[in-house]
Amino acid sequence: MTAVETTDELLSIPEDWDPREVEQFLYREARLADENDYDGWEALWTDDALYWVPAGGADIDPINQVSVIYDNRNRIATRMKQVRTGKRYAQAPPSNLRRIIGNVELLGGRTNPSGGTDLEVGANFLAFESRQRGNELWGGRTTYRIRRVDGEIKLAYKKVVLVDNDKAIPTLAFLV
Amino acid sequence: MTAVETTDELLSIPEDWDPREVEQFLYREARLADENDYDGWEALWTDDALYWVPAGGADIDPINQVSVIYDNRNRIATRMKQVRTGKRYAQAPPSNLRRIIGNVELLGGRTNPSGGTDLEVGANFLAFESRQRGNELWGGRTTYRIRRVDGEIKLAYKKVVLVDNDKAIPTLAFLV
Amino acid sequence: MTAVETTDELLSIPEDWDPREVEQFLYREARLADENDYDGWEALWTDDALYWVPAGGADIDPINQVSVIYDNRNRIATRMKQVRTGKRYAQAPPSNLRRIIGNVELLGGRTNPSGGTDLEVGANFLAFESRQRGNELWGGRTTYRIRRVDGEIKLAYKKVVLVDNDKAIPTLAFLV
Amino acid sequence: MTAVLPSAGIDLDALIHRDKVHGSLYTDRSIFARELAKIWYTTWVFVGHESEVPEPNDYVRKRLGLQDVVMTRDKDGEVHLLLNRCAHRGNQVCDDVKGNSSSFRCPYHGWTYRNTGELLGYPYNQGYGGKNKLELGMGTVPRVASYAGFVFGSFADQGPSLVEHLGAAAGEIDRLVGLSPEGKVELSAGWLQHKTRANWKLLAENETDGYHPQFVHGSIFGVTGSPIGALYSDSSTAVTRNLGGGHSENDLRPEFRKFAEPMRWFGTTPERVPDYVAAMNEAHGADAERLMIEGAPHVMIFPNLFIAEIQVFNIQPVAVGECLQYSTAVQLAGAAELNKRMISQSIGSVGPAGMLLADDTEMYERNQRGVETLTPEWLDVRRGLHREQTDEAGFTIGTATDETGMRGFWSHYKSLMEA
Amino acid sequence: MTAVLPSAGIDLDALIHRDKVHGSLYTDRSIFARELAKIWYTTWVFVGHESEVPEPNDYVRKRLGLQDVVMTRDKDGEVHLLLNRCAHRGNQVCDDVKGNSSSFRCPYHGWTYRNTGELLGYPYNQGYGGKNKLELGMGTVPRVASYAGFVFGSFADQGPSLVEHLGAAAGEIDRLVGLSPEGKVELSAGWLQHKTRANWKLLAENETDGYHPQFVHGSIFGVTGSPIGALYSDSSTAVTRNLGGGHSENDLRPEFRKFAEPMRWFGTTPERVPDYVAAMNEAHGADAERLMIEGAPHVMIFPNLFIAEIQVFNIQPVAVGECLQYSTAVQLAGAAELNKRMISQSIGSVGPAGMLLADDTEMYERNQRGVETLTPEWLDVRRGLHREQTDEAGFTIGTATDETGMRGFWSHYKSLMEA
Amino acid sequence: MTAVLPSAGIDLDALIHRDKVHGSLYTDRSIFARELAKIWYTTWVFVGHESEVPEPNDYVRKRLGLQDVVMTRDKDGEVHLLLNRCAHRGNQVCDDVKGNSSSFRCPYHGWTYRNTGELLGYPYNQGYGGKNKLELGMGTVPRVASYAGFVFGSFADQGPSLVEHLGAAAGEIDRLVGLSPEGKVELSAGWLQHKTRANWKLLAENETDGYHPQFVHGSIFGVTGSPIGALYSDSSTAVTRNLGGGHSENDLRPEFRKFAEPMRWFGTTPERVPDYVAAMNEAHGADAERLMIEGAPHVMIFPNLFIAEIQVFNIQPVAVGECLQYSTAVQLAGAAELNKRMISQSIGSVGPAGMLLADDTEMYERNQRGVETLTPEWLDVRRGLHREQTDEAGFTIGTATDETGMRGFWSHYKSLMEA
Ligand code: FES
Ligand code: FES
Ligand code: FES
Ligand SMILES: [Fe+3]
Ligand SMILES: [Fe+3]
Ligand SMILES: [Fe+3]
Repeated sequence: MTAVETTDELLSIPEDWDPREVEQFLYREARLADENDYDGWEALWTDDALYWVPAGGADIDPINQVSVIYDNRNRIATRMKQVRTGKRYAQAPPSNLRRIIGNVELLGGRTNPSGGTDLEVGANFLAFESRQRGNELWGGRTTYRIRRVDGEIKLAYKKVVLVDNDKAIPTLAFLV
Repeated sequence: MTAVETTDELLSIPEDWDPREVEQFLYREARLADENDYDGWEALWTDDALYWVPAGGADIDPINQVSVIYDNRNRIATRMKQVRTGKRYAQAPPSNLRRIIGNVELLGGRTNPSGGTDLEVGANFLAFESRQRGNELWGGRTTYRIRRVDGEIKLAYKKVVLVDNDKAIPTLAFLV
Repeated sequence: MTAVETTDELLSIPEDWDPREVEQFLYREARLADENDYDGWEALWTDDALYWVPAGGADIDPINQVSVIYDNRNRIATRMKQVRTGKRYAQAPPSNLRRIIGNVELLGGRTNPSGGTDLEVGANFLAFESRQRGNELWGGRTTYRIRRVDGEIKLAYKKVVLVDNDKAIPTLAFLV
Repeated sequence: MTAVLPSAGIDLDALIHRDKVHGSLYTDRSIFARELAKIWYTTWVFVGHESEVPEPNDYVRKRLGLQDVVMTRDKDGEVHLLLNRCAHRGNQVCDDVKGNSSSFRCPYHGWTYRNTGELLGYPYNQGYGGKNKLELGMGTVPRVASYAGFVFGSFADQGPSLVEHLGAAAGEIDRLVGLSPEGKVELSAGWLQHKTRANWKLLAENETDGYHPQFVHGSIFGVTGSPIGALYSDSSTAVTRNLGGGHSENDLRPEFRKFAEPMRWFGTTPERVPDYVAAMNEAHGADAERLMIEGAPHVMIFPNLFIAEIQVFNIQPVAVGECLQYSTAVQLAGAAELNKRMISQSIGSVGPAGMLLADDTEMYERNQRGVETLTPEWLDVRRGLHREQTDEAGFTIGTATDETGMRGFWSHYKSLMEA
Repeated sequence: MTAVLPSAGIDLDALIHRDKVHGSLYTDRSIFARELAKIWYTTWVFVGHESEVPEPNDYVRKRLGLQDVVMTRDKDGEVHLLLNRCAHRGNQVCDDVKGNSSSFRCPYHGWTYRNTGELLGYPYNQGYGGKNKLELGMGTVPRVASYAGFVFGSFADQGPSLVEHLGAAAGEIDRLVGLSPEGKVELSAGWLQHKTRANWKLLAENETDGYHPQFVHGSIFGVTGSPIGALYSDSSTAVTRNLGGGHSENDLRPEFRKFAEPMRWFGTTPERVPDYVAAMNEAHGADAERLMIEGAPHVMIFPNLFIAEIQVFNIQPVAVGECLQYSTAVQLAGAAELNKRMISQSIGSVGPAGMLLADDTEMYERNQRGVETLTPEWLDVRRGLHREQTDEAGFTIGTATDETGMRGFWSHYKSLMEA
Repeated sequence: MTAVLPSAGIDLDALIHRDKVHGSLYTDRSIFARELAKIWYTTWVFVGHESEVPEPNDYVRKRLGLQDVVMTRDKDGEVHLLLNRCAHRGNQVCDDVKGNSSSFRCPYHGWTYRNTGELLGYPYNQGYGGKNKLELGMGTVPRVASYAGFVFGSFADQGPSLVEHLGAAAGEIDRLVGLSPEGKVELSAGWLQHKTRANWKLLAENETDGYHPQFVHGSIFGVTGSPIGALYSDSSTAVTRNLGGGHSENDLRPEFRKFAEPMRWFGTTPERVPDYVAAMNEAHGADAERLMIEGAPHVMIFPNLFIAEIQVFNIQPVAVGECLQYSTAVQLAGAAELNKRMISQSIGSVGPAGMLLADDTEMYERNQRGVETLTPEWLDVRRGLHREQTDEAGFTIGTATDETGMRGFWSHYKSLMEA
């Protein structure tokens, strides 16, 4: 992934993407996450999925440095299985939360493993989480890569850079 | 209302609604509320208005359970009359606040009392309120039902589910 | 400026502005500010730029009352020069932050010094800032005036009214 | 684990006078710590209502002082108050706000407890020499008692009984119950939770302060043409009564008796609620009319139960400058015509957005800021002192707007704090 | 309701030396509590300026220590400082930040007060035996005095007069006033409010610290080619003066006298402000040129008034680790050519986004984090101690970069804290 | 500037028993203040690893107790721990999280320090009588020592050496190092930072609590079919060992020896990591197989270093009810086949989103809420007390699920707190 991060250059925005359609997809992804709809959320991902929440900066090397989350499709599945047990105590009871996805920009194209071109989208977010521990505000920058698979929009890549990822953060067990 | 909440099924999205027009209406409603424009805000409502802020969950029975707000058109009018006196101390002086309405999605249609179909819209919000008491961040999920009346968009239903409505919350006297 | 604020009436929305194009410009301006891209951000401004953050209310007289920021193009340049030295300690190290620009509304037209008509746009914002001092949430109302110069959109005016600008606020050294 | 009791440093005689009380009573942390020990963790404190756990094995999370308490009904129907803490290593045992279960399981090491608090089992019991080797149950509130379904808890093993604690205030609860044709009150409508940045005593004092409504609530009285304002005016014949034991009431009956109109207290007429009237006559016979004329009580029961006609409040402290208000609507068994309206009216009046309580709460928070001011150092409670009388039952009474209730509050408060 | 005065446990001799002070002075809550009692609620503290309440019955909300104070001008023109707390039950009386009113009304029970603090009336007065039965006014700051319109308050009934308190610092205010052809300064441009997470003393010490500007403000001096940096260099002939009473100044006149250029202090020339120069000559005759050459003072008046040439700062404490900076632009009566520019320059320099003060404030907050560190335990104030001199007026002086001002601050601080 | 040491008011004999400890140990501020003085600022505390500053003049910001510390490697390769505070007026000297520099410059007045803490220079030195007149360096942690690259600091000038402090726990670090064919461990993968609203001791006790995994981590063990759960069951032959000095371990070797499968401890086989196996055989000869069978240690080194097989944790306190967990992946020199997977596995397991640690942390925070409850007042640590044994080396041992480690923690804790 780092390779992709650092060397691949951003291609021009691929055709056939309606900005509103993209926004609606991001809003749906956010709603599924807010509502802890694990099945619906997991179904959004492609097989070559990458879900990344770096720590200590935006552009660390995820292979040689620790991240908060660095899940491939397999680990996403494991994460979902764990929380579905109802005994993933960091989310049992689950967080109440709502997030706002804002400043959505279509950034360009990225060549994907299957040789196609994914659409790269940037957005900012603020998520307001409520647990017995207290209320917590989360915020940062999200980079998405999306792709059409059999006519459906799928999520191939989601990188969430928390504004304060250089500091200690509380447990982050909801779907960010 | 619970009936509506629980049994009525959501119809397909009615024709003739431009998503941007809907967003602009929600932004205007938010601006009137942010700026304590009581006349302008009250004028948005239909006669069968329902303004609901549930407590202790999203889908309580508002007839047999207490809510934070459960106003029909009459009570909305009373609430506005009270605050206009300038002696509604919980809002005198009024809050300074601004909110962001995000992730707007057209969800479907709802049959309304007059047999027509209202457009149901979902959105998230974050509201930043400043009072002498301190600054307060509010967040949650809003479900709107809107309708065209004599060519104007009107608000028939607004349900605001606060993220932390299962906890004690401070005085909520601004128009949420 | 106060004159403009108070007496000039708002003209109808000038032609040839696509709301999405306007939003994208605001998002870009926000991103350049979030990422401390001083060159990119400074380049957005027109020569008759005005960057205003009032204190103690929204509509004070900036000539006879103190504001948090009241920069003409020259002072914007000075501000950028200072921060580029790397020794503007209030921003060295720089803040980590991301903001959301929401509820974007095209409000109308404003006659500009060169006789043309600028587009006036209103929006709300929430900015989440992280520094060693701690995390800070900023929010308020922004009024923009934009103009096409040689085919490029430029920023002629930006007024940021913080929700709590009637209270003491911490150091505000990032580009708000 | 409350702070060590500050026995020294607090001279209550210097702070509490007959006609004024000192501002530090609302701002001093050591006084708050002492209140926890001497009041909240000693006397009878209102926790909830039996109707919140109607079925065997029902439970609901509650608060008592700073304590996270689970109110349970065991399989035999008895109500218990469990402290929500595992006896092993202190983990929180119960997550859910409410539910139905005969036992609770701690997630940390799987210990299980019966809903009476008794330890049921612990995994890998050989680590303790086998089954039933441990005498470690969940903590419980040692004394639990209820009156007309209102559940109170006391952390004192002994002391006055609940009935002794309630004293004359019990009669006010009886009045409320009397308005149910079935003689039964239910608090089944859930609770609004209102975070209040003020010391709890500012609320307790305000509840029977008949001096403030015309001013604080004038905005809503005016636009609704409510007759309530008049009940708290100079010309009102209503009475403020010190019921003893820190309890007090605004007795509005003199006003309602003047009009002698059944159901006026609820803003309606017998014609509009015929079934209810019939059921009341059925239940109370000759006495029904009086009950329907006199209406519901307005009573503050020390330290934290406030019955405001059709609403019930549960006040709990958080810190010296913060407390919580829980409020709900009264539901009267056998009064279907009244109950939904009581909920609707309560929603309009109380809670964080209530058209009455949001303004009271604004006053509490303004007061809290005020009492942190250097001078004047005192809060005045002399109003009506010179015209206080003793009623036929021997209670001290004042007029509708007098601070008789506050004086009663403070004399009892002082006796507990000095105990 | 401040915490009980910690008389024991603080040995100031051990904490305050001639050449260093202990870090706990900036972090210890009991020391902060003592400062409130012995400094903020005893000595003369700057509150505001008469020009903020120009008309009879004008008022403006202010802060004095932790107190919410209303500065009023009564109908006869006298200025009062009222504590914003109702004498009845402690509610906050005044909401608005500023306004014009001869009286205030408390919302809780409608008591009214004249803008002198005197109780005007209370509703339903029979509850107190009729009208005028109560001696309950709003609290007031017992001593209020002003100098050249700068309003100070002291909570001590007696003690040094304001003029005695100001001592030699009064002359610096006179210098500022002397720059107005009409001999009148106004603070009518509003105040920026800057929340600062640092102990207030770090600010007071920094204000006449001539050692930091070249380093902290190098970024802005460099890009603007400002000559100010040179005033605070090794080669500068400017003087740091301990004015006594905790007051100190950076006296830049030696530098300006060298150049002997009128208005250089303000970065302009007589040609550019002809009307002002004419008015000054008119007003001051032969002395005008000297005044225009020497410019405005840079003086820190203990404990909280800082006049930085064209800006005025009001520092108020919030907690041991937090304080507030209020800043505004000086307005000189009869100096239209200067006033708008003073506002514009102030906006650029001070407040939360100021190109100077935001960086000073960053230093304060970095310092606060630093002083919480275990070692070294001391803050050094020895700079220039070996080269201190006594000027013709008998004041101790150091060079432009010496810590002479801080040493003056600490000796006065110690005397007040030990009193 | 820590609070004055509360010598009185804490009776540790009353709070710490052999079979239970009192809840106030986790909630009382004065106990926390004493812990800072007697433990965090006295004994050896883990700070970081030499591999974080591999090159001369590398530095990295660290935390020791509440202190902001800069770990530097000087030009000669020696490691230092500097307190990040300027000796002049207390400003924060170093901003960056890490970097390479032979010196640091304070922004306030430009003083410069060598990366050993020594004062290099100060501008305008005549203010101090010239160059080299000041003996003011940055504060340093008086004793710094490392073991296998693990850097510890002690604020006590004298006392036990690091090796004495580590005692038998050193052998566990040796085991970890033994898994590197080059005998070298590196902590070069950065640190996750996890804010935890719980007292630090709840973490220290949990680290070798073999009783909780089956319950707290059942969700992940179940879905991944992990064999780890079985290691912490009743039937496990693993041992909980009190290593003395407050250190303890879960010794899983008995289980791995049963299977006698090299690399099973890491969930792989020799075939899959041939280069590593070859290198180990090369390095350790006959002993290699044993090492690869027995795997990595699971040891809690008092007070704040936890080595969990392939992860390392650094625990630091923030307040009585809050602490920080820093966690990273072990990197073994010469084990390329293992290192990336160790990072990947660690990311999955630890940190704020870790599928193991997020659940442990939920327990810590639930516990913290629980220990604030009135009753029961005690946390139980008796588990396995009746079946404790002494192993051949003389250490007290219990079964896999016994609280032997906690008892060791508390006896050492008590000895330090009473010192
Ligand atoms: S803490 Fe509850 S079972 Fe161990
Ligand atoms: S508190 Fe002000 S009138 Fe009662
Ligand atoms: S505080 Fe560091 S140089 Fe002055
Ligand atoms: Fe009221
Ligand atoms: Fe400065
Ligand atoms: Fe664990």
